Amino acid sequence: MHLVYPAVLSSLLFCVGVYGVLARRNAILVLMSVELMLAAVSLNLVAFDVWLGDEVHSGQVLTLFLIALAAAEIGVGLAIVLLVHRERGSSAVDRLRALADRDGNEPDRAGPEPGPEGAASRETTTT
Amino acid sequence: MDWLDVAVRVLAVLVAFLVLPLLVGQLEHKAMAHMQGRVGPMHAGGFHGWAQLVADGVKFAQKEDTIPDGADRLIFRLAPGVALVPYLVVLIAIPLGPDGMVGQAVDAGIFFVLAALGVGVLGSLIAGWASANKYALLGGLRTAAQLMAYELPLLLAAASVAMAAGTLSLPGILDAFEWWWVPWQLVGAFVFFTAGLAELQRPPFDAPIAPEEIIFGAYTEYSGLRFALFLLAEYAGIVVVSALTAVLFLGGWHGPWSDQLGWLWTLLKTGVLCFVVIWARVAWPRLRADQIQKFAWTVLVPLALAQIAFTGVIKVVTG
Amino acid sequence: MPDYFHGYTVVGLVAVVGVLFVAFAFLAGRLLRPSVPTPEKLMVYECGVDPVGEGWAHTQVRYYIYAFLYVIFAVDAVFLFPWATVFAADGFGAATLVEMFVFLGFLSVGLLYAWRKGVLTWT
Amino acid sequence: MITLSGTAQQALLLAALGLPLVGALAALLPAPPGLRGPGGPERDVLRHGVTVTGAVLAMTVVLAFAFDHARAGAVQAETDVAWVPAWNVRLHLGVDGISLPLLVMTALLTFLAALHAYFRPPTGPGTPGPRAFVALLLLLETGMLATFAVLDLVLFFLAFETVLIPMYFLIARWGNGPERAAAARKFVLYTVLGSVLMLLGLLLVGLRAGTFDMLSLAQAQGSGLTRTTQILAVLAIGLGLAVKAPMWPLHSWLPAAHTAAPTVGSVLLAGVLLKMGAYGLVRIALPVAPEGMRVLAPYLGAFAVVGIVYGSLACLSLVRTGGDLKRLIAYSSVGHMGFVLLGVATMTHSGVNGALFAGVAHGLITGLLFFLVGALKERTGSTDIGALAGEAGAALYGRAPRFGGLLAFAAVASLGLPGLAGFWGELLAMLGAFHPGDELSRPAFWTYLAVAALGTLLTAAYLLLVVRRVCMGPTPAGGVKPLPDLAGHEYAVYTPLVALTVLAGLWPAVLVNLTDPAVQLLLPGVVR
Amino acid sequence: MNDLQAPDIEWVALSPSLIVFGAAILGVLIEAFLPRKQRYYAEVAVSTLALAGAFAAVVGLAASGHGTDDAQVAGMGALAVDGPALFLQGVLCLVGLVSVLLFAERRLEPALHGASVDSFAAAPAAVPGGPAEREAEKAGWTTTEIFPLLLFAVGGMLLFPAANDLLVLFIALEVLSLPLYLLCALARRRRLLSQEAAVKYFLLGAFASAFLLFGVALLYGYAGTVSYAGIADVVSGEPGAIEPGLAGTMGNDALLLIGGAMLVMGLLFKVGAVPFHMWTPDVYQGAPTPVTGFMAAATKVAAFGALLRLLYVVLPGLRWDWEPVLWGVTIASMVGGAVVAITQTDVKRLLAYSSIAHAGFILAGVVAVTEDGVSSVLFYLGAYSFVTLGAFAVVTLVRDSGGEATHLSKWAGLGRRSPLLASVFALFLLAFAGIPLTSGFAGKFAVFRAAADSGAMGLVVVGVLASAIAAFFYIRVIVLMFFSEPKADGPSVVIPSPLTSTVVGLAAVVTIVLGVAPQFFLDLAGQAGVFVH
Repeated sequence: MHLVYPAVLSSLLFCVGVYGVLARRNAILVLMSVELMLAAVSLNLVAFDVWLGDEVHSGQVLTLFLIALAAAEIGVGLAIVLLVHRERGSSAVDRLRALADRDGNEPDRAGPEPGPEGAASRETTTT
Repeated sequence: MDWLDVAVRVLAVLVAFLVLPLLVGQLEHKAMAHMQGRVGPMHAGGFHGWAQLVADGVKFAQKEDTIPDGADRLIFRLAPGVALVPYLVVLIAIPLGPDGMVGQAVDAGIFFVLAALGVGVLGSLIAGWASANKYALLGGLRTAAQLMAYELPLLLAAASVAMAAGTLSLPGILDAFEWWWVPWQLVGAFVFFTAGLAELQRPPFDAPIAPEEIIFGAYTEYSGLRFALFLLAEYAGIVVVSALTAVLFLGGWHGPWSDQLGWLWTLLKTGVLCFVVIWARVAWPRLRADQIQKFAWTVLVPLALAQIAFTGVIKVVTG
Repeated sequence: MPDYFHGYTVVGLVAVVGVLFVAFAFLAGRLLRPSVPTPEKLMVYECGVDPVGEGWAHTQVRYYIYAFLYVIFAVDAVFLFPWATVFAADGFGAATLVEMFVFLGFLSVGLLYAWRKGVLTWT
Repeated sequence: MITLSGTAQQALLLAALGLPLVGALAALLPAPPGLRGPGGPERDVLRHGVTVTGAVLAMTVVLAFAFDHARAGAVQAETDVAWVPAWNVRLHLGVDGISLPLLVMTALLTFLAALHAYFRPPTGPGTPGPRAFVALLLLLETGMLATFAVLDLVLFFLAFETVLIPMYFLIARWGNGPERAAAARKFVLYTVLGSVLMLLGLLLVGLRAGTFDMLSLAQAQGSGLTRTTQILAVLAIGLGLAVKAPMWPLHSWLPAAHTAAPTVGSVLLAGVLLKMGAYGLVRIALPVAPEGMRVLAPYLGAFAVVGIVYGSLACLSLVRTGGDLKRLIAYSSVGHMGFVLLGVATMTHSGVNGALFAGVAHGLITGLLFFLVGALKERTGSTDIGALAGEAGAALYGRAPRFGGLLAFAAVASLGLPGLAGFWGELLAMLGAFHPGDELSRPAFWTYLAVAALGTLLTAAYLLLVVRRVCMGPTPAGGVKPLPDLAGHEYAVYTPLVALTVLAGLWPAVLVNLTDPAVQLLLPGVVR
Repeated sequence: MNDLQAPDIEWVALSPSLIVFGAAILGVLIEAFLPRKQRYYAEVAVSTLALAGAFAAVVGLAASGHGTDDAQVAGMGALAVDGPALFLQGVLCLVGLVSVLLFAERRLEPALHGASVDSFAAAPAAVPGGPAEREAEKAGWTTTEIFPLLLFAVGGMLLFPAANDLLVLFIALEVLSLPLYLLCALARRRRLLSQEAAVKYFLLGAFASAFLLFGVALLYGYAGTVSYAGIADVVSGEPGAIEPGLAGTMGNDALLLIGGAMLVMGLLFKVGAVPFHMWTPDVYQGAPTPVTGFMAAATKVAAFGALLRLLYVVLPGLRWDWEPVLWGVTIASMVGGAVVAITQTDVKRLLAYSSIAHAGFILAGVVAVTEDGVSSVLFYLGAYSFVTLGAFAVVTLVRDSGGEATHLSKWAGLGRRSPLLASVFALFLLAFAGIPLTSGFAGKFAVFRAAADSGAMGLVVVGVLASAIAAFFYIRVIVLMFFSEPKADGPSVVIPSPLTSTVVGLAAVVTIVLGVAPQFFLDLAGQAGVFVH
C-alpha cells in the first residue's frame, strides 16, 4: 500500500478535526474533534513508521505515548468541562463569555450573565 | 494467498461459533438444573431435551420485534451485531492445536484478542443507551463501569503471560509453554478468568442485568431475534473467555499425545472452564454494583500487579 | 509487509462473515416474524406500569470517575506489552525490570490515591 | 585654586553624585533624635534638604576650584569602572570644561531651590508632605548632576530618564492650577517619546561602533560609522534631545509644564532640564556623528531660529493680551534655547561656546525670573499680567521698589543687555552663524543670522513691555497697599544669581576659557 | 531485527527533573495517607525541599561543567544536558520554589470557621455555594493537591527545554500542561470564571498540542527519526542512510516545511505570541492569581527554551524559511500586545496582554540566531519571570469583600493607602516597561542588542517603539495608584504572611539586582548560550 493513502486519509481526518474544533459549540464535541486530530496524527505516525521501515519503531512508540496522553488529556478535559456543565447547565463554548474583552467600564466584570441557576449570585456568597 | 485454505478456516470458525455456544447453553440448562435438584428441559428433540436451544431459536425468530418509540432506532438495531461479531472475530485467533491449527495466527495476538473482547461489551452499552429506557440506561452504565473496572486486571494478567513467553502471539505463547507455568501464573489465571467472567456479566457479576433491580438491564427493550443474538453473544463470550484462559494459562493443546490430540486437550480444558462458569452462577449470590467495583480495584488489580512483579523477577532470575 | 496485512485480511474476512451472518439473521427474522405495533407495545417498558420521567435520566458522576480511572490505567498498561516481549532479552535484565517496576509503582500510587480518596467506595 | 589629587577629585565627584541619592533615601526616614529641630518633622526634613544640597554645592565648588583650568579640555576627576562588561557598558564619570559649569550651576540652583523651599514650604490643596518633596528634589539633583557627569551613552540615557520621574511628580503633585496633572502627563509623554528615539539612536551608535564610551566615540569622530548610520543616529538622538531642549515645534509641553509647576519645579526645569538637551547635542551628536550632524545642522538651525522668533512673538502676544507670566517666561525660554540650538548648529567653536554660555546664562537668569515670579504670586496671589497690571500697570516700583527693581534687572538680563550674562551667549552664537562650519551652507546661516537678529529685537520688545506693565505704572493714591518688599531669605536666594549674572556678563572669559578647550577637542578639524 | 539497546540512563545528569517528579509522587502519597491537618505542612515542606534540591542539583551540574564543556546528551539521546537547559532549569526551579510560597499563602482570605484558608477551592468538584462545598469548608478541608500538581507541572517544564527528541518534547508539553489546566479551575472565589478559564485553556491547549503533534508526525515522516540531531542531519542534507526506495518520502521538503511550521505553531501557542495568544488574557484573568503568576512566569520560560532548541538545533538549516515568519510574529506580538493592553481595565488582563508583548520582545532575541541571542533570551526569561511573579503576588494582596479587586478603577489611590506595596508594584511595572535600573531594561537591552547585532535593526526599532507604547499603560497604572483619589469603598491591602512577603520582596530584589548589576547573570547566560548537538 502506498504511503499516500494513509497520509491523505490522516490529513483529511485532521482537517475534519480542525473544522470540528472551529465550528462546534459544544465543548464535548470540540473535545472529540481534538481527539480526532490526535487519531489522525497516530495514523500518520504508524504509516510513516511502516513505510520508512524504522528499525527502532519511533513512530509506533510515539503512537503509544500519544494514546496514553490523549487519554489523560481527555480525562482532564472532561473533568473540567463536566464541572462547568454542572454549574451552568450547558457546555456550549460560545456561551462562556464572562471572560472577554469588554468595551464598557463596569467596575466588576466578574459577574457573568445571570444564568438560570443564579450562578452569578452564588459565587459571591462562597465566603 | 491460498483461498481454499482461508475459506476452510473461516468456515470452521463460523461453525464452531454457532455450535459451541449452543453446547454451553445446553450444558447450562442441564447442569444447573441438576445442581438445583431439577432435571431441566426434557422434551425438545427427545433425548434429554437436546434440541431445546434449537427450539428456542426457532421461537425467537418468529417473535415480534418491537422497537420503543423513543429509541434511537438505528443504533438500537445495530447493538446485537456489535455484541456478537467481536466474539466471532476473536475465535479465529485462538489456537486449537499445534503447528498452525489456528484460524489465523495474529502477530500481536493478545492485544488483538483483548481489544476485540472490549468491543463486544460495547454492544450492551449502546443497547442500553439506544433504548431510551432508564433501566436500560442504568444497566448500560453498570456494564460500562464493569467493563472498565475489569479490563485492567484482564490486561495486566495477560501481560504477565506475555512477559513469561516474551511474545504477544498466542501460538507463540503456547510454543514457549512449560508445565510449571501453571503454578507460576496461577494468580494471573485467577485474575484473568474472574475478570473475564465479569466482563461477560455472568453471575456473580451480573448486576448490570439484575432482573430484580433493573428488569434486564440493557436488554430490557429487546425481544425476538435481537434478544436471541444477545444471548448467543453471551454464550459465545463464555466459550471465548474459557478458551483464552485455557490457552494462556493452562497450556492449551499441551498434554499427553499433544501432537495428535492437541485440539482435544484445548477443547477439554475449555469445556471444564465453561462448566466452572456455570457452576459459579449457581454457587455464588450476585454481587452489588459497588462490591463489583471494589473487588476489581482493590483485589484483582493489586493481585495482577503482584503477579507481574513475580513474573518479572522469576523471569529475570531464571533467564 | 504482505504477511503483515495478510493476517488481518483473514481477520477482516471473518468480521465480514460475521456481519453477513447477523444481517442474514435479521433479514430472516423480518420475513418470519409478525409485525403488529400498538402504542402499548412501543411504550417504554417499566415492569408494566406507565413510564415515569424521561428515558435519558441523569446519572451519577461516579461513573465518570471510574471511566477516568480506567482510561488512565488501561491505557498505561499498553506500555507493558511491548516491554513484556523484550525485557528479558540479552543485555536488559534487572535494570529494565526495575524501571518497569518504577512505572508500575507510579500506577500503584495513583490507585492508592484514588482508593484513599474514597473514589472506590460507593456512596 | 586648590590642588587636589586625582583620587580626591574622583571621590569628590562621586560623593557629589551619591550624596543626594543617599539624602533622598534618608529624607524618607524619620530624623534621628539629634537632628530634630524645633519646627517639627516637616522643618527637619526641609532643613535636611538644604543641608544636603548645600553640601553638594560645596563639593562642586571645591571641585571647580580643584579643576585644572590649564587642561580644561581634558576629562578630570575621572572614574572608569566596568559595569556590565558583556555590553561594554562602563561606569564612566568625569568632568571637563563643558560639564563643570553646568554641574556647578545645577548644584547652585538646586541649593537655592531647597533654600527657597525651606522658607516657603511647598503647600497647596492635596499636596503631600515635604518629606516626599525633599526626596524628589534630591533625586532630581542626582539625575541632573549625573547627566552632566557621565561619559557613557547608556549611563547618559539612564541619568536623563532619572530626571523625568521626580519632575513629573513635582509638577503633578505640587503644581498649581487644575491643569497640573494634564501638564505633567504631557511633559512625560513628550519626553518619553523623545527618549525612546534617543535610546534607539544611542543603541545604534553603541552597537555599530562597538562601544558606549563617549570619550572614545568622540575621539573616533564617527570614523567607525557609515554615513547612513550617522544620519540616522543624529536624527534619533537629536529628536530625543530636541524635545527636551525644547526645539520648536516640539516645545509645546514646556509652557504647560511651566505654568503648572511650582516655583522650585519651574526653576529647575528651565534652569537645568532644558540644558540637558543642549548638552546632549554638544556632547554626543556633535563629536560622535559629525558627518550626520553636518547633514542635519542646517535643519536644526532653521528650527532654532524659527523657535527664536516664534517664542518672542508668543511672548509679545501674551504680554499684550495679558497672559500668565510663567507661561511668558516659558515661551521666552523657547526663544533663548533657540539661540543655544543655533549655536550648536553652526558647528563652530564660537557657536558651540556661545551655546554653552547661553545655556548657563539662561539657567541663571531664568531661574531668577521664576523665583521672582513665584515671589510675585505669593505677594499678589496671581501671575496673570492682565490681572496684575490692569490698564495702567502693576507699579511694582512704587509698591515694592527693591522687588520691582530686581524684576526689571532680570528682564533686561534676559533680553541680552551687554554687560550681563545673557549677552555673550547670543553674540557668540550669532558670530558662529556668520562663519558656519565647513560644508555648511553660508547663505542659509546668514539668513538664520538675520532672523535671529530680528528675534533679539522682538525679545527686547516684549521684555521691556513686561517691565513696563508689571514694574511701572502710576501708584494709586493709597488705593493699593504696598507689597512686602524683599525679605532676608529672598536676598539669600537671589543674590548669588544676580552676582553670577553680572560676573558672567562682565568677565565672560571665565566661562569661555573653561569651555573652549573642550569644545576644540569635540570639533577637531574646525578652525573658528 | 532486534537492535534495541538496553537503556543506559545518566541518573545524575537527569537528577533535577527526577527529584521533582519523585517529590510529586511523594506528594500524592501524602495526600493519600496523611491526616488532613498535616497534609498542608507536609506538602509545603516536600515541595520546597524538592525544588530547592532540584535547584541544587542544577547548580551542581552546572558547576561540574555540564553547562559548558561537558554538555552532553543524556537518556539515550532523549534529553540534552547543556547550558541553555541547565540555565532554564535553574530558573524554573526557583520560579517553582517561589510559587510554592505563593500557593501556600493562607492569610489573605478571611478565616473560615476558625481556620485560615488559601486561595484555592475547598472542594473543587462541588458546586460553588452548594451543600457539598459548605460541608467541606466547615470541615476545614483544603485542596492541598495543588502542590503535587505544581510539582508535576514543574517537572514537565524542566524536561521541556531539555527535550532532545520530538517524543520527549511532546510528553513534556503534556506533563506541564495538564496540571496547569487543572490548577486553573481551582479558584476559591469566582469559581465560574476560574472554570471558564480552565475550559478555554484546555480546549485551545489541546487544539494547539494536536497541531504540534501533527507537526511531529510530519517531521518524523520527513526524517525517519524523532531525534533532534537526526532530523537536523537530514535537514542540512547529510542523511545517514536513506533507503533508495524511500528517497521520495524522506527528505521531502513539503513535509519538512509544513511539519516544522505546525511544530513552531504549537510552541508559539504556549509562549502566547500573536496570533496564537487568544487564550492568554482569559486564562490569566480567570485562573487563581497564584497560579496565574506561576503559569505566566514558568510556562514562558519552558516554552521559549523548547522553541530555542527546536529552532537552533533542529531547524537551523531552514533558517531562511522561518526567520521571516518569526519576524512577523515578533512584530505582531510586540505591537499587538502593547496596543491592546492600553484599553484594558483589569489588572490581570493588562498583565496578560503585557505578557504577549513580552513574548514578542523575547522572540526578537530568538530571531537573532546567534549565541548572543540565546544568552539574551535566557537572561530575559530569568528577569521577566521574577517580575511577573512579583506582580501577580501583589495582585493577590489587593482585596475587597469580593476577593481580589482586579478592576483597575479599584486600584485608584492605592499609593496613598499603602505606599510601600504600591511602590513595589510600581517597581514591577517599571521593570515591565523596561525603565533603566530595573531588570526589564537589562533584559530588553540584551535582546535588542542581540537582534541589532544580527542585523535585525528593524525589529529593534519596532521593539523600542512598542516598549514606549507599553510604557504608557504601565505608567498609567502607576499614575492611577498615586494620583487618583482613593475610593471610599476601595479595596484594602491585606497584610500577608511572610510567605507572600518573601515572594514580593525576593522579586523586588531580583528586579533591582538584575537591573543594577546584571553582569554576573549575563555571564551565566553567556556561558550557557551553546546548545549541545
